Amino acid sequence: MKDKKPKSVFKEGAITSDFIGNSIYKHQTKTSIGAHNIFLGQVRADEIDGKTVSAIEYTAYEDMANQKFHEIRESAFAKFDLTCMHIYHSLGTVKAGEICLFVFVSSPRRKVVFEALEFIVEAIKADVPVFGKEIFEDESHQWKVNS
Amino acid sequence: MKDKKPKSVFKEGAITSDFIGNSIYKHQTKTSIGAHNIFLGQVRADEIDGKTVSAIEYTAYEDMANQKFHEIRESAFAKFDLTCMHIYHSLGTVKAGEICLFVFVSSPRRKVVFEALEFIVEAIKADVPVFGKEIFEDESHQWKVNS
Amino acid sequence: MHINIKYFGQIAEITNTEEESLELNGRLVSELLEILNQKYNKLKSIDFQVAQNQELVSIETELTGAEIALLPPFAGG
Amino acid sequence: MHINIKYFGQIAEITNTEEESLELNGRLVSELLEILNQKYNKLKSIDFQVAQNQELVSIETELTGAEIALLPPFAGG
Repeated sequence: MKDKKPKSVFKEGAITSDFIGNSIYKHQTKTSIGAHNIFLGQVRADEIDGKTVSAIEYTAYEDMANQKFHEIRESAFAKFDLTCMHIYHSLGTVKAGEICLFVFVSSPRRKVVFEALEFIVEAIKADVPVFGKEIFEDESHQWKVNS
Repeated sequence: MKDKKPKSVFKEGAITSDFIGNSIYKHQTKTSIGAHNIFLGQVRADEIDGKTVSAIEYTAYEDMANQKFHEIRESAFAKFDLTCMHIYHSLGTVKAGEICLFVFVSSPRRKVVFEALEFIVEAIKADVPVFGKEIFEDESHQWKVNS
Repeated sequence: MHINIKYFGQIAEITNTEEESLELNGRLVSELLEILNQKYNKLKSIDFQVAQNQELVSIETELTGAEIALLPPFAGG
Repeated sequence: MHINIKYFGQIAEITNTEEESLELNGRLVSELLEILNQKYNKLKSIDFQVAQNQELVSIETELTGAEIALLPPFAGG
């Protein structure tokens, strides 16, 4: 049931709720799983100096990013007793309210999924070369920085 | 955007992936949200003394359970900066591989959702009077105890 | 005192009912439990908590006449 | 030495290209950066990290001839 093979992490555009629902559905045949934990990053319509973010345009150093995703994946499987793990990140334009990051971990037991999910999300934020251009409603922009 | 009104937590039978996907979809109009965290409890086909669990039949002391869910909800909103919070728990029969618990928290920022979700799930496990009868394939049963 | 008692899960299996009413002379939860232990022999072998008016209480608690529930270990989620 | 350089995000905005090749006499990442700072004035005002062969390196690192990338702050998720 371990599921360690490298996957394509990047998806063009937003990650839809249908895609997420379907991904959950696919795990219902894996009856050793007792707990799933899902993180979703959603683009906020932040107001900055009176202007509102309408979308983020994501780019990445894709080769390095895929390598980093792979390392995060390997180290999560080494640290935690996970049955499955999936990561999807958007490239291109994702509008405010849409989902740009989907991280999904599953395990027989719940304690494991909480720790694993936070570890993975923090590693993605810190280590993966993805860049975000926040587009305002007037088409001006600024560059996003993770806090 | 705070969403504190009491809700019906119990649902008859399993919680479907469609229901979960739809619930995610509904949050895409809430553009102050930056992070969602979702916990799903799934019924495991545990093998116990050579017999395999095929389903769990859930019952509850419903009045007290709803009161406890309400208290958990209030204290989560008091402790954490949450935009929304939803809890659904199954009653009746949920087959192995199906989902019996769906907890969904959303916030502008990610650190909050990790802490809040774990707090809520642990409180549900410890404080809410829900009972689970593990049904084996030969129709014998045993009573589930949370660990 | 007239007490309404609810049984759940494995306890309801033992009592063979989910609810009953008892007329009681005693004052404490422990006195009610003594009566129930006599009525349902297997109850002694089971781990459970007692709720009065939907709040968990110790066996030294005074009965108020509110609903009593016998709750086996929780198994939510 | 022949070096292939990639630019991302805000850096690509400044360089106005996502990729270029340079012929270089220097030995260290810092020497490459000096040249780039001269070529692209605004680079000095920007916070960035350097990757060589897809791994972050310090400016004292020796150039190996592998691909160099100038990476502004990460913003994934």
